[in-house]
Amino acid sequence: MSTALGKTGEVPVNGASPEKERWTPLIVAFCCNWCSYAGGDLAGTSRMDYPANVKVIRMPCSSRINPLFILRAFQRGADGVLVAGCHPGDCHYTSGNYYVRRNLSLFRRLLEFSGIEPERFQVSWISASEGDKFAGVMQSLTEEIKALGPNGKWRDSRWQSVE
Amino acid sequence: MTKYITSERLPELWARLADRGPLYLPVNEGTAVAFRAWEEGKEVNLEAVNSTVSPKEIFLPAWETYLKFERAGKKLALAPADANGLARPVTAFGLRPCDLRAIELLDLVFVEQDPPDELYTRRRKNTTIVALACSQPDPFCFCTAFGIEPTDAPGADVLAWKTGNRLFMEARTPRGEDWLEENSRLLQEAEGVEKPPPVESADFGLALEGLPENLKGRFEDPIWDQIYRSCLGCGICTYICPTCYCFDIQDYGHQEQGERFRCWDSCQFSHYTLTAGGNNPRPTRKERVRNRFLHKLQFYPERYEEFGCVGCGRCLRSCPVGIDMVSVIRALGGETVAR
Amino acid sequence: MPGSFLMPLVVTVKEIVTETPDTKTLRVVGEKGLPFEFQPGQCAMISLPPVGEAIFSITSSPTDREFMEFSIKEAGTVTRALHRITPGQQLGLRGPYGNSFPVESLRGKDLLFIGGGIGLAPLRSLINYCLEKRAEYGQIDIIYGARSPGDLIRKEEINRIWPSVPDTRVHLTVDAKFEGWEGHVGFVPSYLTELAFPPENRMAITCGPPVMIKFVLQALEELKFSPEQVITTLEMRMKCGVGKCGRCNIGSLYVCKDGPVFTRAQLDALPDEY
Amino acid sequence: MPRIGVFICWCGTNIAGTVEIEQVVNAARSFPGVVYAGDYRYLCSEVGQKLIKDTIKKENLERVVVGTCSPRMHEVTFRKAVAEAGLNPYLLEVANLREHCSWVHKDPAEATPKAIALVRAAVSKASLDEPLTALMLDVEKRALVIGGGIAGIQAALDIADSGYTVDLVEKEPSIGGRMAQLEKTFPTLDCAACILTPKMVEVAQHPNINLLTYSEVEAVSGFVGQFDVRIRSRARSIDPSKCTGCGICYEKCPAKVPSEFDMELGKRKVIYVPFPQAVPNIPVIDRENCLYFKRGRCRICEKECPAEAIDFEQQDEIIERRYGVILVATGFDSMDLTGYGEYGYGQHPDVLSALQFERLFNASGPTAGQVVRLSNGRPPQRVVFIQCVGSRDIARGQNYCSKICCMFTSKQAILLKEKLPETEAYIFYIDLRTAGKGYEEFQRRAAEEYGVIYLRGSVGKVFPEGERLLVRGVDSLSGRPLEIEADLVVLAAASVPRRDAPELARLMSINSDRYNFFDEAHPKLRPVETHTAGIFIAGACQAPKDIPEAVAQAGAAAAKAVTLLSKEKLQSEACVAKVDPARCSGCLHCEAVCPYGAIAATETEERVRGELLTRTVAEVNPALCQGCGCCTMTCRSGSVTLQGYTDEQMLAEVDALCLQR
Amino acid sequence: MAERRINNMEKIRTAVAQDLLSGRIDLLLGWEKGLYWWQSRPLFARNSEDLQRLTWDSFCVANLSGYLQEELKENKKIGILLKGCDSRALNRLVQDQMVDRERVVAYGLPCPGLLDPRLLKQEAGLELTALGIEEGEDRVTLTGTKGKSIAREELLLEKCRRCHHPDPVGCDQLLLPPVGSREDRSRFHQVTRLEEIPAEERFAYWSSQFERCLRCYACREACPCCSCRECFVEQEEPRWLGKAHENSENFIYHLTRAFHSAGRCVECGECQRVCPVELPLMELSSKIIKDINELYGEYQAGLDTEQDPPLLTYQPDDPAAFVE
Repeated sequence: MSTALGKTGEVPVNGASPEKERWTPLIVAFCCNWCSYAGGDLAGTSRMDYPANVKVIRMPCSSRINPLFILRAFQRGADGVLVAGCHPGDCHYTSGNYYVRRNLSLFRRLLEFSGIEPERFQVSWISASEGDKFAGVMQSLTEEIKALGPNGKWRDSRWQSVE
Repeated sequence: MTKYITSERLPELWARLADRGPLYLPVNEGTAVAFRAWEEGKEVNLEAVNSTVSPKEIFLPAWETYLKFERAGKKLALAPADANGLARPVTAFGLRPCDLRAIELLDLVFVEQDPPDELYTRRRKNTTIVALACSQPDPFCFCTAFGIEPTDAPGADVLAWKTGNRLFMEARTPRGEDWLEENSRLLQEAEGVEKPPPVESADFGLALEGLPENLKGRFEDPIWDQIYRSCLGCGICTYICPTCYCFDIQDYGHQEQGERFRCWDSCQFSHYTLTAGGNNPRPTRKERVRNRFLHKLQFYPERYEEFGCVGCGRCLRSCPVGIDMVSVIRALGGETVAR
Repeated sequence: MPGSFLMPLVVTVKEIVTETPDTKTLRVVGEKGLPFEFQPGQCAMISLPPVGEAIFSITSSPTDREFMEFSIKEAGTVTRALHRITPGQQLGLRGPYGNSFPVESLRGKDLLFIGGGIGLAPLRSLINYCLEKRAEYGQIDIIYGARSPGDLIRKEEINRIWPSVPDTRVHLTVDAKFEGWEGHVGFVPSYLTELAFPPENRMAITCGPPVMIKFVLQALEELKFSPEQVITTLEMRMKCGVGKCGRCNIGSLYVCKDGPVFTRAQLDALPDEY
Repeated sequence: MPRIGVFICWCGTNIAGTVEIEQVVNAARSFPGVVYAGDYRYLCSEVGQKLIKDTIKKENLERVVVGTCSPRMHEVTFRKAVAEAGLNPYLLEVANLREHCSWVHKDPAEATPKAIALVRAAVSKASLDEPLTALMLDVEKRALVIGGGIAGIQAALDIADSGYTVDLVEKEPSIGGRMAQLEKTFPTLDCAACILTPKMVEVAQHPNINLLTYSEVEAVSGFVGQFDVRIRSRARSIDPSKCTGCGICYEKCPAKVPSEFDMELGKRKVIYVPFPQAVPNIPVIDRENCLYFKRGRCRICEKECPAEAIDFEQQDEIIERRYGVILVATGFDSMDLTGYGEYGYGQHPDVLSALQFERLFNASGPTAGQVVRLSNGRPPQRVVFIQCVGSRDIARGQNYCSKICCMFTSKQAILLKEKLPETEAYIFYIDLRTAGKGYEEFQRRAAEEYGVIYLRGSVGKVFPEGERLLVRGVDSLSGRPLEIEADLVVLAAASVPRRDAPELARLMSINSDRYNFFDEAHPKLRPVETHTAGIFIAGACQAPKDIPEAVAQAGAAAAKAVTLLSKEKLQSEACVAKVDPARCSGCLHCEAVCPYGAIAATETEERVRGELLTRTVAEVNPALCQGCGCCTMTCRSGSVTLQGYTDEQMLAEVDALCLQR
Repeated sequence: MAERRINNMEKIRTAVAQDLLSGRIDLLLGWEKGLYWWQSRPLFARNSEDLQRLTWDSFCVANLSGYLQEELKENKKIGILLKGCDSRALNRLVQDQMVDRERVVAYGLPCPGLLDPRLLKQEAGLELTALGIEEGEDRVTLTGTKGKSIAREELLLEKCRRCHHPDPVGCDQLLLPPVGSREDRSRFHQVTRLEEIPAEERFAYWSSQFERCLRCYACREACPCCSCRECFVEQEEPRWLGKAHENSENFIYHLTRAFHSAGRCVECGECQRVCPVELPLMELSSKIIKDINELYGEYQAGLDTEQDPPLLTYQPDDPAAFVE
């Protein structure tokens, strides 16, 4: 436990270690049902390959996102978070992703301002026909975050994962 | 036996004490001052009269985990959490006499009142307190109104005071003696009889005699309608206050595992008394402000025969809208005409 | 053990009885039968991590050795979670907390219980205790009401078991007319006034929603019950259960420690803030 | 915890080939709340579904989680299955173990833990599922068609023929629209009036069609099945029950104004029918220009009318009616060319828009069918047609191709040649777009049979030179500058949305594109639906199109409308947003972003210090909400949440996914 | 100067007294002196006696607009004294439909910038009580035991140093002559500085700040944009945030609080002013304002109530701060 008086519950910090080679990042991807989740389905139907450490949460629209969902993921040990939606103009609900673009642009900059590496939180527009883009984004996201190492900054010192 | 150390050598003392176990002392944080575990680079401030936040968190941390749980299917397993920071002896250095008195008041709740609170008691027993006599009151100080002597701290293990370049120290308890002995390598014997220099009293002209009794029939006094108005409903007063001790209990974790902790809570928060059924005996800021002041001035005296305020002046300084103990006591009529 | 008074026992829910659409009774057992000893009127803190803890009055009588019962109305987070569990679920339990009904000073007296809704829960502990030791107490009258017939809890006891005990009467009422309800219709306080029990050698013990208690106390005063003859039990938000965490104070008293059972005389001396 | 059952599907080897099913089932058994976990080879099969249904009953399951293919594939199937077992269909969650797991991760050592994590997340979410019910909405068996052009007419007839009542609202005094203004139609050169007029008459006589001309929609509220519409039927100043359509009134009327129908080339009377074949054949008095209404004197028509049908006191009529569906077919305008000063439009009487030129051919048009120069009344020797005026003009106009201009220009050139065989016709074009049945052949005929000269190039300037017009341009094939003397210049003005289209879009909460053409719900798959359920579009209000396309679209929209009208009840979206009024502070930011106008302010009561106060909070209309959740993003306090995807559920999913690394 | 202040005070008092005593308003929200000369606190004036305590000086810092919501439950019409920043807060509250503007009479007080008692104390130490100040146009002179003259700008509260709009906007009445806009001041100086340091250092900086947070929520309670009935912090269902002062929880609290003020923050700086442990909270909201301006065009909340808040509108070709 930690108070301002003394810190305990040290969190893993960035840096090289023998563990790091085997380490795979945990990535949570919030995908809209109509485009990006469907893009993920297409990646599957096309038997594309991307890292298994990406786990998708389905939402009706990218505008269902709440910055607190993203913060929660980081707090609970996610090393990267992705929000994916329809391309601007193609939103199934006409305008949701336009608002998301503003909202998450500001939020992403605020996160960066707080000291988190911007690569850890990304937003991408992936259409239902872009199975390749879906797989590509997951691949590159994993690689970028792998290069950064585990996210220790935001992790709640009490959170324990299971194998 | 009075000992002393010169100011230049204090860093050596800090290093030695910190080596022995956590050492909490007042350090600068911007223009605020807080009790922190000493480490190299912290700017110790022994001049500041009354740290911005009180040192109560040495004994009552802002939050502490006390149990861990695991669930599988319908099974539940509970285990006490490792008590943290209690493995090594703790030194609390530089607490002012009012803060010491506040800790004695907390003792009444957490140690004296049955059942004793193990978490608090263990921290208390594990800590050597070196009090620091005041040499000049802050504009907000009014400890003498509560009969506190700014140059003495009966509850401390060691009393320290500054005279010129020297920080004198005198043991008040056997533990204090041991502590001085342990650190004697760094300390020098005082030549003659040394005493803290006297300090002018600070009481804002408050007359508190009979106030608890006077307040008894005044729960519905219309003055409360005026006192609370500007209250923002924040928890500043309660969190910086050395005698406020309310806490909450909450769980952290997931369906499958996690822990339970207790943390500070404030009677100024609307959810503090809100029941699950939606009933709130103190629904507005008015009831909450009244409860806080009456707790210090009437309820605490009724239950423990002591005022629940020590006149440290923190609320006078930090309340952003000027609702403070002195103004409230004055509004309640507790002011002498003489001054 | 650090924080031992905050450390719950692990108990197992043996059985769950659905009382009303929003009230269930949990029957819990410890490792060896009853989790701990207690007195009628006392409370205990139940927890289901990671949802948290909440305090409940113990509904069963200490004379009942098989299990401890809690009648729980769904209201907040914890109760919602407790309503979702199934038998066999293990829970955290700590207690007992607070004072209890003055069973000694009630002895030999006629007892008038006045309950509303889920407020029967704490009374039931005492009722069953007294019925268990039937000879020690005088006439027992139980006035119990709820919004609707469906909201009356412990139907088996109020309808069948209690009325069959000698010198024991149950007076049921519901707030409004309902089809199939042939009993009394009206609010509890007015039914109390109607029934007009004489105060001589009688103690009144009441529990229910705050607004009901308010009017019951009034009605009892009109019936010339003295403040010492009226006992009520209060509900406040509580966390520690031992008078330390602060939130359940009324004036200088803590409901969790000095209560929850108070006489009217005690309450009159306290600020009106409950 | 509710009693949760978990079913893992092998999908043959599709899932089982990569994911260790047994491990997943065992892990699922240990999750809080799970009382049953099993697997089956093909869960979506009859037998698989029966397993689920039987287990729900046997184990008394309260929630079901299936680990199968994508929920986009079979969520509906499994929802139906659980519903058949007596559970609310929304108490089901799907973990996507195929598309998102076994098909994209080849190594079982990776795929299996991921499958476990996905199932864990689904279980966490399922434990917080609440039963949801879609609203069953009544359907008012009545359709509203807005716009009485060929698309609106066709749609109204189709719907009416299916047995439903249709109100057809037309802003002008007569239906007919743009097609009524045309002389002939390409590529068949049918007489427009000959094919249109019978349909107009059919509308007027159809027992299921209620024709509201000279009327406009003023307000629309409600939702699919129950649109409440306010229509203003403007006062004609004529009692239709008395008028015989004899026409004496407009013969005698002394006041004349430019005729809208003739594109302001000719004049009409102030009491008038727009054109001889008008339906209904009942005149209106244009009150803005009527001498009596302006100056208080005249009333000649009243004196002359043998039927005593003139009624100067007549008031606008407000019609408030409920409709199950609305079909919008408001058509297009010819672009206002005043911005094209270099072509001399509006400055020289011999520079005409194509629609104006069309009117010259018409026997009842401004020149009684004589194709003449308006400057001197003589037939032109040479006519230059300029295409893409406004269209495909990124700098000034509309970026799009107006689609019909290539064809109608060829048609007008042919009509010209037929009328005045000696007259030369030049057509400046950028590209010739003749996709359509018989279109290419038609254009070739113009060039080859009629000798119309097609010049690929653009015109920079048109200016008077003596009595004639000098057209200065560039032949883009040769790159040579060109100068052609012409007697008439015809500009193929872009087709643009009606000027009041944005207002109408706002009234009905339908979307428009950047040019204010109404947007279809999906450009490929839902071409006649809008984003607002129950509102359909047809014809040129959606994009420029020719008559056969407009008619086809109208038929399609009518079919969609009829499908809807034929339903006893409509099921609304079940996963809709919901406001907690106790939490809502009423800032209404959610209202501002809702794409469906499904959120509105309402009043709620609360007791403050014993006093009952009312305050404003937001409220979701579940019939309008489509469940996107955009509102939830704007709500800081989480007062509005999306059922089926509640904040608690989203957080639970995050927690569960993160629990396992 | 002193004389002018007294004149000002009389002007203000006369103006509001007329309205209060005539019953045009039921309550006046203003300030009165606190315990010491460097403390002024909110005043809820209902009669002429109360009005005698009304004060307007360099310490009238509390933004009174936050009281309107509650007080309007008890009063029909309320008069309120507003500095530049306070007036924007009122406008913002009106725009969010939290306050019925018809029931408020807003008296504008053009504000020369207020003095920071913490800085005065740094100058004077424990002797503060023995001191007084004399305020000149641009300088402040400490009187009493010290006789030091300091540039006023140096003694201003942080929020006042970056204030662009000292003159109230949208008030019913300006009680004093305007002081003129101060757009020459730098609002984003600190934000830019923080943006420029490496991410690791920035994180360390914010960690060292947030770990001191007491979670007293004064920043939230004092914020005129924080108008939720139940903040996400308190909610149990769902529990967005725990009560432990764990560093990640503190981060989430502060970032979310700031983000919830996106497009709403009127830069009154009360969050930072009331913070008992002096967290640099304005930098968070300033950062968001700076980004809004950069990405979606200049927007200053509470200036123009007709302008769409930036998060409630969009342009199809908006830029994004991520690789689309």
